[in-house]
Amino acid sequence: MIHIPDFAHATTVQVIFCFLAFITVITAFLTIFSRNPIHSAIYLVICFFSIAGHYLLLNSQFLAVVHIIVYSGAIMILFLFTIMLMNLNEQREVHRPRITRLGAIVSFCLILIVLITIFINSKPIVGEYDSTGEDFQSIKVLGKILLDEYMVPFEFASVLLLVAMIGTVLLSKKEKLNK
Amino acid sequence: MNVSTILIILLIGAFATYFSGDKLASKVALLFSLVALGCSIVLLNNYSTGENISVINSWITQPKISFALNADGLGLAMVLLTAALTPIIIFSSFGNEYKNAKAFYGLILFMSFAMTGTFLASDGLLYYIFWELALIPIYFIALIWGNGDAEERRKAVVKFFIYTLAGSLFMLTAFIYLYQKAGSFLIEDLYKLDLSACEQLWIFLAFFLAYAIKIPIIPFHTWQANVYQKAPTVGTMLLSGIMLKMGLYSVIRWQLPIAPLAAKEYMDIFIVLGIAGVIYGSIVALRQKDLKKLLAYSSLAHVGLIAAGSYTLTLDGLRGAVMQMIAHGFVVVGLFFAAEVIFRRFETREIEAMGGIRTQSPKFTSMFLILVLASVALPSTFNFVGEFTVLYSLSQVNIWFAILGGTTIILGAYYMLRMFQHVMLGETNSKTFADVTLNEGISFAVIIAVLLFFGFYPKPITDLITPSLETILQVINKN
Amino acid sequence: MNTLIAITGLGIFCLLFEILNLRKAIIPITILGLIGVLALNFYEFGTEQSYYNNMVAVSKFSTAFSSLFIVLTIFLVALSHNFYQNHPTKISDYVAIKVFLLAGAVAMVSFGNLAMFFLGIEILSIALYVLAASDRLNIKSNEAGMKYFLMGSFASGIILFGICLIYGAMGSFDISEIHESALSAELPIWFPIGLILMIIGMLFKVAAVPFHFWAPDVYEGSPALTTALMSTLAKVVAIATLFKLISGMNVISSLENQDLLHTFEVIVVIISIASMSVGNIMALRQVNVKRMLAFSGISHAGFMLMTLLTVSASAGVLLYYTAAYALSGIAAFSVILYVCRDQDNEDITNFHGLGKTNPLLAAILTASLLSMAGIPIFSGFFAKLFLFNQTIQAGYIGLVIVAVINSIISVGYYFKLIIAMYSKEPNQERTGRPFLIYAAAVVSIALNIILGLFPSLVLDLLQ
Amino acid sequence: MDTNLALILVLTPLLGFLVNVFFGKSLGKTVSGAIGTVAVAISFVVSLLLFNQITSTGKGIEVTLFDWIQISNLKINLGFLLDQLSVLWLLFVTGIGSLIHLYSISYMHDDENMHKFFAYLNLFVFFMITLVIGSNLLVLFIGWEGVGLCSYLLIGFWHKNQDYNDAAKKAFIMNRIGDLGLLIGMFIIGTMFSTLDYATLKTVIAGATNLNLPLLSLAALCLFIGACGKSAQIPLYTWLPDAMAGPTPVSALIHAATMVTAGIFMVTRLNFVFDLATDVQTVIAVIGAITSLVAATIGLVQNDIKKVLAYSTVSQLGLMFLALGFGAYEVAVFHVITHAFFKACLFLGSGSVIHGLHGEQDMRNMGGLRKAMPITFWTMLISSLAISGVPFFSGFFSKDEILLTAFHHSIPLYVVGSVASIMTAFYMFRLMFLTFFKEFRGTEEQKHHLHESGALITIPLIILAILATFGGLISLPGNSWLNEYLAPLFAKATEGEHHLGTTEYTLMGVAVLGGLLGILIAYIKYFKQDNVPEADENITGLSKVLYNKYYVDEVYDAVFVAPVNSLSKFFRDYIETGLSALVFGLGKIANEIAFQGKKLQTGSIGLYLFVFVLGLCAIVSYIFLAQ
Amino acid sequence: MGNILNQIGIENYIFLSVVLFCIGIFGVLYRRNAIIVFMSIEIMLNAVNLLFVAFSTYHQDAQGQVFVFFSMAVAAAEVAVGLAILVSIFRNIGSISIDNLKNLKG
Repeated sequence: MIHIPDFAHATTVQVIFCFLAFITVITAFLTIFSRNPIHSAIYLVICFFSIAGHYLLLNSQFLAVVHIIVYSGAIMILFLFTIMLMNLNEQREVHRPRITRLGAIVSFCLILIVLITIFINSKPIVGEYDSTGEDFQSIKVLGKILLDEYMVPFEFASVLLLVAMIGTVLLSKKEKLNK
Repeated sequence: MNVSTILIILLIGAFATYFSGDKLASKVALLFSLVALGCSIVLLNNYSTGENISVINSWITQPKISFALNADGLGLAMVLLTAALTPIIIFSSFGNEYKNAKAFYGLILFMSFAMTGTFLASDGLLYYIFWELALIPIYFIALIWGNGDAEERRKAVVKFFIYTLAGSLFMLTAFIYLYQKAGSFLIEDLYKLDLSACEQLWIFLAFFLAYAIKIPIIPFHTWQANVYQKAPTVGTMLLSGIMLKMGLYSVIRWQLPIAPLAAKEYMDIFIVLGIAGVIYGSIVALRQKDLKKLLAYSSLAHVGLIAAGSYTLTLDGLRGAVMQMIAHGFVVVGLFFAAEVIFRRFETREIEAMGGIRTQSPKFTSMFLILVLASVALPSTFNFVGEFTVLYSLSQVNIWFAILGGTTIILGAYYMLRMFQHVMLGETNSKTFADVTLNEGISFAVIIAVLLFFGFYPKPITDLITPSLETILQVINKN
Repeated sequence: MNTLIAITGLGIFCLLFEILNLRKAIIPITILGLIGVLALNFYEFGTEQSYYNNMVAVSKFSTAFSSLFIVLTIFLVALSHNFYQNHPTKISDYVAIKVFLLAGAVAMVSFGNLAMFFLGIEILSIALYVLAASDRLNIKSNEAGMKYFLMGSFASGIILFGICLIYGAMGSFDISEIHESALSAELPIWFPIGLILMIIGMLFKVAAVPFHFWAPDVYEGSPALTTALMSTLAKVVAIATLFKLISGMNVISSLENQDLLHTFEVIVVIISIASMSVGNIMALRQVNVKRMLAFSGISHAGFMLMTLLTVSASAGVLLYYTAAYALSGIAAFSVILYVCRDQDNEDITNFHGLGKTNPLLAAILTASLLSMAGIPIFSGFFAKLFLFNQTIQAGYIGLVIVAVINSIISVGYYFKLIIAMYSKEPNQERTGRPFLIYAAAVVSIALNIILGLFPSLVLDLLQ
Repeated sequence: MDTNLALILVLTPLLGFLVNVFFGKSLGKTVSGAIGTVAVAISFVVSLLLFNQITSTGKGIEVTLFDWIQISNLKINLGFLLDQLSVLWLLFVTGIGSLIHLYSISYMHDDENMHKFFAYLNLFVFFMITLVIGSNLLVLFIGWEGVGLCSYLLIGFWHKNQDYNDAAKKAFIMNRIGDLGLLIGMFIIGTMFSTLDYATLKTVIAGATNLNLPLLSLAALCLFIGACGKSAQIPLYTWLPDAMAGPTPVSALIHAATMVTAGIFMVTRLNFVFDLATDVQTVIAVIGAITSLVAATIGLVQNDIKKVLAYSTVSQLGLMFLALGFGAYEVAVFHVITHAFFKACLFLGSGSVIHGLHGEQDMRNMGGLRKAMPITFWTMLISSLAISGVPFFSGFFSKDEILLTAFHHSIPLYVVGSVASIMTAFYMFRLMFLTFFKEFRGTEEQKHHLHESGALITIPLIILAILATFGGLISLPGNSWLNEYLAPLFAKATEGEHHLGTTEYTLMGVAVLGGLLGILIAYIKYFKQDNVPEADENITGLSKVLYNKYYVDEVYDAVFVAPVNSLSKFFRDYIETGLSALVFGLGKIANEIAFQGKKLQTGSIGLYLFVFVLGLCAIVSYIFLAQ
Repeated sequence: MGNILNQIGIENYIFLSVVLFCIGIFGVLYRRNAIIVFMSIEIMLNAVNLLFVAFSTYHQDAQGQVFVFFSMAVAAAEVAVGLAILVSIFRNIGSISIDNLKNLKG
């Protein structure tokens, strides 16, 4: 059951949500449709910001900040850097065959319809959402959970990053052959 | 001492042969095969004195699979066949030079090991394992040491392997199904099963596929002639002399007692298939140009009759079938050896290119002729005893079966004598043909002696196999 | 847990060796270290314990599979010596990545929390992306790495989405909590959807049809040792994890509660049949051995998926099957590595006449192929036997018949290779007898045969 | 004692065979011939002893050696039954056998493989004895097939000539067709009575009530088919003329005197079965009569001296079956014996002629041999008179009894038999005139070498001629020693015991006149008018049909042999390849699918992901939406 | 302050995420430029992250947000490795179009 917002009596939160959602979707599309990779990257940054806006809306400020730092600050820089490195600012993509585009659109529609239908058909969540009122998402709580309960995965994430690091080095390091 | 001794001897023999080097390999193999023969005779003696020579050990707990070897008269008869033919086959190959002989003879012994295991195993899965194991050595023997165009040979051999494997995998499925019902693979437990008619039919068919391909029964025989032709003669002997009998033996040991209702219900169909094989094989054999192919089709005809005899579900049918198996095993090995002897001298297997051998080699001619006559079941050879019994049992079922099956004695005589005439008789061939060497002669003489002795005095074998066949018949007729 | 820590430590040691300039010693020491880890793991066997808020849950299942992974890694590390001879400066990186990959693999079968699962699978995947692309000057390797990376990340996204939905339904990542609440009647539909998405993601990792397309291309393009790793270790890890997910989250009962079990089983049967058939039939016309083994791996994935129909009883069977498959895979790849070490491709023609030039290796390759084809006395046969037995017991006789037909087809291509080795003339000299390759091949095939002779050794571990 | 005698009887020829096979070559021709002859002669002596014993005690001797084949309801011993019938047969088998062996020492002396010849002959005698003295049908069958084998070996004795080999093969295969009939007959009898033993069988049948007569008739018919094969009756007679390819002693021994009478022996042996199957008896009589007529007509125009004799043999065998068909077993047996004497003599005589002419067999190239070979001439003349039924020679009595029996049962068959007899007289004397009278028509070379054969050849001829003359004494009309001797064998009262009345004497006269008429015509045509048969290409009209044996061989070839061969080719070329292609086809289909499937694997990530997404959608929608 | 979801509804977040996720999938399928494809994958991951946070709020539970951290770490690692592969491809063939990656097929 789609919960259609009542725009006439929309609360501020609802308006913000709609706005942010709109931005998110639009910029996501623009990311994909832009011919210039740099434009794509810019749109993606906007998209990330709007998602950070959602986080803020959900009252998880810390996550929003981290999100901005990691995605916009690190990952997108990496992207841009690579684009620059490869001198990809002009469109060099070969023309896509129609069948590819058709396939993409078909599968997009298909999966969207399937997933949406399933969720619509499912039982709606009844009743009020509880609010324990407890603090569950402050930095303090997050820190406690992350470093106490989730200590092992946290450490394990470091292994992940280590592997990624070694891997990147391995892929990029030049070596003297047949030493 | 129990039956596993033979298996151990053969297995050790296989490895010893491989590690003894190319020069010694053939002799070591012969030695071990003779030891195995001796061992099986000793075991036979022990068995007849009532000693328990069976083995049963737990092997895998879940699913429950046992290492169970059971030697009854039927099994021992087949083991003896294997143990007796293996040295003959090995000895007959002494005139040939094989490259990488150690592997060659090792594989022969290994195959002998697997076939012996098949005849002894009384646990369905163990039996299946031996059954499949026997396939691998012959595959390599035919592939590596075979003759003829390499590409053709590969095709023939791969077809053979896949075809037989296809059949046996369905048998495996049937075994697993039976295991679900019985909770054990042991043959006694499988015999006790009380299956519905429908289940029996499917199980019967699954077994039938495996055996029909192995035996082979038409129309599943298409691998046979090509493989016989392409394989080295030793391989052909192993295949036709012993391996075919695995299929026939299994029909009696496994297929009929486990699915008796289906066997009874559709008896006529399977008998007809067997007899159709007799007629078809004989007719096709008439116009074969290749000596080994001709013998292959003759084999098809003979095993068709044996299969028909087995499917009569009478004591006579089973007994005749077993005797005919043994007789056919010897005679076909002899015939293929004769083909090989000719090949050693003429370098050809084309019947057209032969002729006039009789003038040059009276000894060989006589022995070949005796084998030919045994093959057409002349009375006083063992083949006659078997064939007579089988035909008699067929006549009990339906006199027409006996008449149609009996055409084998006419058609068989036709194609065998025609072959004999073109191969051996006529004007002296321009090529010289040295008479048989001592080694070759010994192989022939042993085979002929066996055939003639049991031709006049089959009683030892009858006495050996009858009790176990009666037991099997009891299982078949239990309800 | 100790195993995991030890493995990670060992990985870091490997990196340190590079700094300490002990390259020569790195492989022996790693092997010794892994053997130590194996011993440690054996020591843990039989203890059911969870560590650190149930982040890592050690069970018989996890230790048994971890042992298998460690054994496979030992072989793969042993094979590295000759494979990376020309890359002395990178060898520590390669070895370290493999060890970390093992850590990821162990995490995947011993997770107690979906976070560990996710991180484990990512470590495994990322390590594999890197290894696939590691021959940086080879365009094929690059392409393989790229393809694997793109599709792998895509699948990771789907798995992540699945995890998210499960979290949405359960409010927890903890497996035991999920296991308990999976039977609750009031579950939102998110839970089954999440499950299915996760399963689909894992199906991609095990290369089941229709998510298999990456496998042949990536196997073919990757360096041979990486292919060995993917087709043995990675595949085994993926299927074990899939099994653990389904059994650990009580999926079957949960689906049954919601009347979805039947359709789920239909799906499993269809995917299983499709994987077997597509894998086997496609392999028939391949000339590249690695590619052929990729399709063979797809078909084996189909076989292994059959265990999902009888989750409660078939852990032992799955362990046996994976062990048999992986050991014969290791043996086969050892020979392939030897034969193709100086070649720029792995076409069948390279194997011509191997039976004459290197009879031992030819015999080993033959044995391993026969094992994969399911010929008795090799463990591959028993694996199929137990699997069929289990499946028939559950009543899927039709599926078994299809599997049987597929086994027959598979002989066709396995024997193509055997024929090439034995009945064609050798077209090249093959010199040198690298000890580690021979050792790996002999030991792995010996283990395979031992498993065949004494199946109860492994089969009864998880009963 | 009896066992030992029986074993000596059987095994001596076998021993002779073995010695000749293994040592014959080194022993030299004469020694090997002597060994062969002595071996048979010993058997003959033993037979005489046994005969003596039987006639004195009047009881048969049964010898059981050991169990042979076990079948659930049958137990078949390897045993011997020496009674009146078998001993009688033994006597002339071994007796004539010894003579022919003796004859062969000289006849085959030029052949390099003489030891083999004697080996085969000995083997033949061994099998023939087995056939005769076997105590049950299956032992008979050993001998039955064994003599067929020896026949095969001896017909193809000169194995370099493939035509001879073809003849040998044909003989063996046609015999085997009959053998199948015999086997089937055995099966039916075995099933019905659970025994194949003659003695038991006789008792069981005698004591049986509610016999399944149709089935028994079927068995009898099958047995008769067996007899047809062995004794060269229509439709299985064509092998016998071809069998003349073998050396002449072989023709004399196997294809005239002994082996071909095995069918009659078997029918006589099982008289108690055939007596119950009256329909089959009629069939036997009709077939016998037709065979005798057909063979006689063919014999009229043959030019090969041995072929004439061969068709004569077929014709005479037909007459014997005629008698059997009427249940007159002792009459048939009587004719078997007299026939053995005179036909062996004729064959040996022709052998002597051929020997003298160095292998010439065509009568058109003979003539005038009377002077050069007087002994041969006189012995053959006596035998010809005997076979033509000239009074007081042995053939007169036996043939007369057959015709008499026929007359009592069926006038048409009597007429057929009589016509055949007249023809017999004609062609025999045609043979005599062409061979021995007028001038020699061969080459000068041959003429120069014309001589009478040696003593080893003439002595057997003389002995046989004497037997052919006086052989009839054993069963004189009205006072038959033979009938009495054989009486214990037969269930029914003997048929051949006719009162000599007016009818009988009239018939006798008619027969004698008929015989003389035949001789007369031959005399006129070939002596007075000096006719010599035309060369092959000039033969026309009916003679051509006769000369070509009614084209039966060609018909058989077209109806049986050719279809089987073309069927074989068809199977080989189409069915086999078709079946093979079917199996390979499955593989090809799989390969083709693989080939098409490879195209799907394009290498494009887009496609792969597209399929991924499709699969995902399919699974998700199947699970969650398809309910 | 009550649960924010009372005003928006968890379904809307789910739909938003699904749409975003599907856009990501669409991008992967639609574009041939490897960089854009990477970005599309990032969009997919972000869609999931958003949902995690929404569910976290829904359950009033911090674990979901903690998981987002891991997810970010994974994303970072993947991007690093992916770009490294991309760079080496670019060095070899001078293009980053995934249409050029069709050597391995059949």
